[in-house]
Amino acid sequence: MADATSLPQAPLPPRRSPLDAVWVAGDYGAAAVGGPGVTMLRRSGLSSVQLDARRGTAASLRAAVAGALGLALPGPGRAASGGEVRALWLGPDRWMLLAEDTFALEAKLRAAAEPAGGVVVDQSHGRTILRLSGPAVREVLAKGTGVDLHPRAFAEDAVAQTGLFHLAVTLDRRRGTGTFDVHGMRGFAQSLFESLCEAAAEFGYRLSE
Amino acid sequence: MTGSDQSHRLPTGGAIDRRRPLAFRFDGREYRGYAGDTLASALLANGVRVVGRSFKYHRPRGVLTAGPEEPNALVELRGGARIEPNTRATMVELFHGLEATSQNRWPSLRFDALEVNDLLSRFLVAGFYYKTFMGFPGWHFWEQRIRAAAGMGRGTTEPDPDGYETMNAHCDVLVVGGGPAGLAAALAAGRTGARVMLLEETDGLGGRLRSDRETLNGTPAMRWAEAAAFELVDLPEVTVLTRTTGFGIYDGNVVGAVERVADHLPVPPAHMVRQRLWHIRPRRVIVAAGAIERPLVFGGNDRPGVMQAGAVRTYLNRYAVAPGRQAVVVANNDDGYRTALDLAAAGIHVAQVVDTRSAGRGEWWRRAVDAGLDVVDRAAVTNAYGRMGLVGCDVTRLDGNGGTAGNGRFVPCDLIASSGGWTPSIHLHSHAGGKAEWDDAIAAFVPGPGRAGVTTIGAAAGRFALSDCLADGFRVGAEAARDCGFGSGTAPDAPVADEASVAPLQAIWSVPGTPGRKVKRFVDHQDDVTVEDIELAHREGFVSVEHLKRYTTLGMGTDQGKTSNTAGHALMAGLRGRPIPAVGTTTFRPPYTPVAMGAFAGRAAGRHLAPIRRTALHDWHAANGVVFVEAGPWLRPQYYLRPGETNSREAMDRAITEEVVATRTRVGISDVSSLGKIDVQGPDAAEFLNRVYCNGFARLPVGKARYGLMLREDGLVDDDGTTSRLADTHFLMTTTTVHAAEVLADLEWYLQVVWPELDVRVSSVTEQWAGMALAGPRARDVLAAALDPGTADVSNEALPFLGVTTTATVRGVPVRIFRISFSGELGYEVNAPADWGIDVWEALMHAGEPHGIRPYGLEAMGIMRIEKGHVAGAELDGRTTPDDLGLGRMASTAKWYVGRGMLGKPAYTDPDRPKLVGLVPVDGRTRIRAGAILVADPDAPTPIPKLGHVTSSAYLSPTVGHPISLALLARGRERIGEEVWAVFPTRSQRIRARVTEPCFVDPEGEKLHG
Amino acid sequence: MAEYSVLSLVRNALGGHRRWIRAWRDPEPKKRYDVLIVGGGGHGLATAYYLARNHGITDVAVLEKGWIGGGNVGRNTTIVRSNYLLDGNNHFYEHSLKLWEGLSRELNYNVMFSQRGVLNLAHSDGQMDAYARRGNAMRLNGVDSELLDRNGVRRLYPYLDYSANARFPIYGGLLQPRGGTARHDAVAWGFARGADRLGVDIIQNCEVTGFERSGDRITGVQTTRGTIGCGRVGMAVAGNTSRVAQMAGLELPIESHVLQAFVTEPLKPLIDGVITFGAGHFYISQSDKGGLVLGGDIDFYNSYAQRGNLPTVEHVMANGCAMMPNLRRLRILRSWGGIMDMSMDGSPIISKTPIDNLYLNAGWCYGGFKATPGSGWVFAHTIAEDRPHRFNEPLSLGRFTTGHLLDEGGKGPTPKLH
Amino acid sequence: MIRIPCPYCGPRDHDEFSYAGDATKVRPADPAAATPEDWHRYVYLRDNPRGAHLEYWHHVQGCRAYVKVLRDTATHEVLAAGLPSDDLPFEDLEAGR
Repeated sequence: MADATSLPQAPLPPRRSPLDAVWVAGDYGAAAVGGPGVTMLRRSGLSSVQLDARRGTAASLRAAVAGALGLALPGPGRAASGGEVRALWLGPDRWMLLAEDTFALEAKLRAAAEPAGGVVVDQSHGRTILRLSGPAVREVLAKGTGVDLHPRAFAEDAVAQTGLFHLAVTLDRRRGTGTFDVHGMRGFAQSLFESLCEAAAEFGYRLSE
Repeated sequence: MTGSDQSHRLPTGGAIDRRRPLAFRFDGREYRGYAGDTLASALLANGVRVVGRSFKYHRPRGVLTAGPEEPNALVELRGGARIEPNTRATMVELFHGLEATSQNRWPSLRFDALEVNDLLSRFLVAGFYYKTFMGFPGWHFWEQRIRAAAGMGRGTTEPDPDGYETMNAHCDVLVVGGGPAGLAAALAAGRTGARVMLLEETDGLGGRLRSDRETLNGTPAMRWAEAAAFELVDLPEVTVLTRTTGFGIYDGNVVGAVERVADHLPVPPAHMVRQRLWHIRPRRVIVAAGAIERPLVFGGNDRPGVMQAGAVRTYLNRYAVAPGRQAVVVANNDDGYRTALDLAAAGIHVAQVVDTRSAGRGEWWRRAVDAGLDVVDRAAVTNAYGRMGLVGCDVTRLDGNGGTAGNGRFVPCDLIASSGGWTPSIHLHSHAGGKAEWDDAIAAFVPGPGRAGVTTIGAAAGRFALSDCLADGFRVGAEAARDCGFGSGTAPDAPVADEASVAPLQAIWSVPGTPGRKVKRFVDHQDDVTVEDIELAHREGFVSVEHLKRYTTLGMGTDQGKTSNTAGHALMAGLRGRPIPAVGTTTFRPPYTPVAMGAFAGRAAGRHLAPIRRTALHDWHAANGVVFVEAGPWLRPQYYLRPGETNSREAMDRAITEEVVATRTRVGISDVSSLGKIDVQGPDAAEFLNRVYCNGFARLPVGKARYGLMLREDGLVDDDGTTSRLADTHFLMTTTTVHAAEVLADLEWYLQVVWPELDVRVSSVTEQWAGMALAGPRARDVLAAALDPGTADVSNEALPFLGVTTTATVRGVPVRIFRISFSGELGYEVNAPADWGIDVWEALMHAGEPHGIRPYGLEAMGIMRIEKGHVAGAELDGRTTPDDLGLGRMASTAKWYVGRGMLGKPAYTDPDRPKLVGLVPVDGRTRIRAGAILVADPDAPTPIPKLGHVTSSAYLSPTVGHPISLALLARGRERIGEEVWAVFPTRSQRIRARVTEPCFVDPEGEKLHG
Repeated sequence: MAEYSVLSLVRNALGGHRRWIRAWRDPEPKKRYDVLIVGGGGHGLATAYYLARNHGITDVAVLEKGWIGGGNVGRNTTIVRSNYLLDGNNHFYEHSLKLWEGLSRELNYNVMFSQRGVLNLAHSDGQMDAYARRGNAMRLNGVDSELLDRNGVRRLYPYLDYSANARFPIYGGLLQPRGGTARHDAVAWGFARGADRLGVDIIQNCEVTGFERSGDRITGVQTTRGTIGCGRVGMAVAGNTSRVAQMAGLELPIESHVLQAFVTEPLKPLIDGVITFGAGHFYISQSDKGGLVLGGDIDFYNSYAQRGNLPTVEHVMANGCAMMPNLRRLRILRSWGGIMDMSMDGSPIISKTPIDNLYLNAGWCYGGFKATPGSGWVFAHTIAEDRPHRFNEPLSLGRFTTGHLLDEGGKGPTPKLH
Repeated sequence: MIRIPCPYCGPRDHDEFSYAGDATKVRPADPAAATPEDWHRYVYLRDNPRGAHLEYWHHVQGCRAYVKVLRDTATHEVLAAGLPSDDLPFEDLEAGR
């Protein structure tokens, strides 16, 4: 965070999720033979740090990030993992980097990327990430997005910025069958969650802790 | 009408499940049918002949067709909140307990008072209403009666209890239509591994093979269709959707389709939607939508018992229903013979086979004659009799010149199977901008040149022979897959159809009447358009197909002219002496068949019409007595009730007043998270802001905030907000809640398109930060107490007005503090990372407890900003200049910025323009509401000249003790101290108002700086 | 010449309707006319009618590229109202509304003008304030308007969504009782027949392909049926305005956008008046034939295709079903698209142009149909007198230069937002 | 649905984008030197062709790039797409039509 010159010393309160009021673990919707069609879990407490390359600095920024994080910034429509960090392509000269820590990733990026022309913006609290897996995930997502999610068109590590139930999201196709991370705006998290639940109800879905 | 014991069910045959009888009701009477029936087939099986009444003349009508083109057999299906008016009985799958009611009749189907229209029909010709009803008592009087007589089924005023949803799909090859051509295409494409989707409107695949007795290599063709269906289901990349209508092709060849998920069930089971709307994005579209049979146009051709020949075969073969006991078949093509042979095979007496052609004696004729049928050619049915059901018809020789030869012979019958040829369903081709070309051989339009990627095949392309349909399908399916990179494009071998050769059709667009009898010859059954109506339209000059349609209502019914347009247009062409293609056809628009509004709306219903945006502090508000209000997508606190208090006007007024008083006298806190926050970074950031704001930002010091005003390119005010310099090349811009998205898009526009040379990156951080405005004389004390010791100095010296600090923490949470104020009080805006927003808010509340802190909502905020004369949405209405708002001095003359080029327009500098002022009631107590108009003389004759209007108002300013308002008033600044009238005629109010400065509280800003 | 009446209808019925004659003639174009009106839509035909009726100018031809009434006059949702906020618009539309009130008798053609009331719903305090201002401004202009609270709306239309489930609750509404609907085709045909009876030539299938100029004047119009000389030219071609203007060398503050409209299957009377949803573009009424006629927003991009796209369809239907949850099972029968000449401030232009004898009638955005008689009236005046009528003075082309904009929504020069 | 080939994201439905209008309009490069007439032409006047139209679409729900699109306003067919700095073959298409 930011602008504080040194990292805070006091113990931080636990981070709240915008879904705290509505998320009750359990099985919902139609009872499906062989388990729920979709399992959803919240990926809370992550660092999501946006990294932009300033004009003409993309190459030096890639090198700097590769050096500091051991990660090659991916090209359009792709994600890449390196060490503990996952990078998603967000737009021209823009990536989202994710790690399971609180401030460390941002600090690392500021140190490594800013001198190389990177612009670092912490978005950790602004985005809510849901992980969806299960046999019906593609069908559920297809109810809300016009992006082709067929493996031929959207393979592992594919990333799309798109609309999902009319909300701007990032879809990150993870390794493993039918696993997607859905990043949405915090303020719309509950609406997105409700839409996903409704869409998944016919297949049965599980909210896991 | 015979009994309810399926009197007309054939003893054997059909694709119905005789082990599953289903009870249903029509007009309150109980009947039985079988699983696999449609409502139409089940009614026919029970000998029900009259099913509905026509639109205009209320003539009794029976089932005409067996498909989506049905113009007559329309019913109200189900009831109550689930009522579906105008439902085609031919498309309703029978289910147990089905309820249907006939419509457009009163008091009953059998005795309909408005059948008087049929007697008056000579007055009620096409367009009669344009020529009358102009005088006393006026149109409105007549309109009430006409409206009641018109319409068809009844809608409901109850909300629909069922759900709908949208589904997106992608594929290589989409095939629309699951008949022989479509099946072949899907097979050929699917076998290559391409992603294939096949849409079929009915409940099963096979198309006309389900209705006809055709064979392939000597075995029933339906067997081939069943095998094809099994193979398709096994192909992993093939999706078959039955009960799904491809209703339209849109741009980019995106196909809209509606899947009737639960319409064949009494009610949708839990978690199941009623219908699902598909957006399919195929790389290739193959349209195999088949063809629709045309009725022959002869006298009384609408009598219950007159039926399309193809439909008769469907009822016989697929549903094992005898649509009559004694049949006459009349046709201008070989389908008459085919139908007659099927009737005979089903044991139904064929009284007469009538061929209107002079040259129809081909192989099918021979078969009919060989079967011992009584065939007459060069003749026609000239009139049909039987009001509530056909009793017979006249069969008359034709003279070959459009007239009759000799007198008609009466033939008793209760069924006439009629065929006027087939019209290819070129709707989807036409949706995609494809042209139509006239084909004389089949007397119909066929697809001409069309859009790339869309191919129409089989009967939809005018190729009716089964062998042609299969060949088309296999060839085009394989080619489409190849175009998408799958397979070689070589068509699989097609099975061989056992087909008789077909004698050519001879078009006959209307049959002359029986000599000496008045007849009504219906071209459009549903809207009661007759041959005479078309002649009248021609006489009056309504000769283009568009005029014809609009004047006579030809093709305007729920069937959209599927059975009537070709004949109607051909008749007009004949009257005009022009070839049919020169007269043309109307353009088809989606939907192909009517689609429920709910299906289009999908899940965007009720609460889900639009997503709801909640602030990071939402859960706290919800737990602490808030009343939320919709503010665009956001839910924001409007005001807070006391614990346990119920909401009421009084509670609201008291809450708002308390919130204002607390903030003005002690301290208040409000959620401002929804304000747009944009992170602006880069070496050129200051220059960039200098260009987008009308006031200067280049020299804003680090650690300072400034109020900025943004104009549109047309010089009018767009948005405002404070922007802070966090570091030399790093700014944080704030925007109004409503314009946040737009402003970001504009900034991106300027950086990407207009000034790409500027090295600046912008991103929204609205969601990252929870925003809290802490305001009031005790705000500093509260803030200081809440901060973790030693993390920031918020004294007036260290953090003066417009100061910014980013070092502070609260409960360990790093926060940004901006000393800015919307309320005019000593104020701070505290931004905290959203996941800790509630923790920081609670820390501030806790620190504020000793000072009597109150959370305040939008209402209190609104009152306080009006007290300060700060502009907001009602003043920033897209029509005001900076000067109008008293902000003219902000517009720099030292630099160029967006909008400056327009500011010199004469109208913008007109001294008479309305300017921002304050208003108070002269009586000291009457509220001057927003929306009141300011005038000099409320008693002037209309139109009364207007001086301006009231933009915002506070019913009571607790601070000044009386109501206050803001207004835009012509020459307002010169009128300060004067009085004007504020009138509110829609509430019959006029209030004497004194014009004041717009700022009512602390005009010097001492509180702000204190 | 056949006068339409109950009597003539009965007389003709007894004669088998064989004596009816063409509603308007089908003449060959003459070599020259005093006034050529380009565009045989409602506005062009009304202009020709009032040129003849009000100004005695009968040497007039209306040139229509297809069939008269085939454009927007036959492709709208038939709503007529004058509930405008800004004086420049309000006075003009009210003039038009007054003409509507006598139009059927004036034209001896039943245009089925039905004053069933137009209600705009409000969904926030801010919107109520804006409607109050509009309603008050209308009243001061002598125009009818009623401000309804939530209960007032509920009394009129009990079946709207007043439940807690409504995403945008209904706060109230602004009602103009004199607003309503009319039979759109009849308007074109009635004006055509009326103009024809006064001597105007209506020339169909005659597309304008160019203008012949002499200095700042137009001397003739090139068409697919030959060149036709003229004294003055009036242009009323709606969505095609930019194209025709370009032939005359004019660039205009106009973009063409597609607006879709829809009709459901016919129903027994369900909705009495016209209702508009305030939380999103949606409006609905029921035709005399029984179909619910509904529409929404434009498709947001420049278009000359009389064809829109699914997202807009879905948006319109979602708004409609949100306002009236009982609509969901009703089926859309037909859709169509009209090409809207969207002006840069959302208000029309009836004006002289930089070319001496060329007059412009354009920029109608959504509002063209209701304006038909008023537009024809003041445009005829502008052409006949070579100066605007007082009702179209504010609607000049020059306002974009001077800044006297008529921006009802305050949306600025972004046509897709109007 | 118009399918717009975003240079970054590939073909996407047009409702992911926000239409940003005529791309042939160029803002006066030197605002100080621009006349009121220049501003008028930039802000208000539009060629508004039937046929090939060069326009911007903002990929708001996607990568947030402004995409330059050459689209036929009569058929809605997308003829070419690129970045704002790209020269799309506008003249060629005009001539070929």
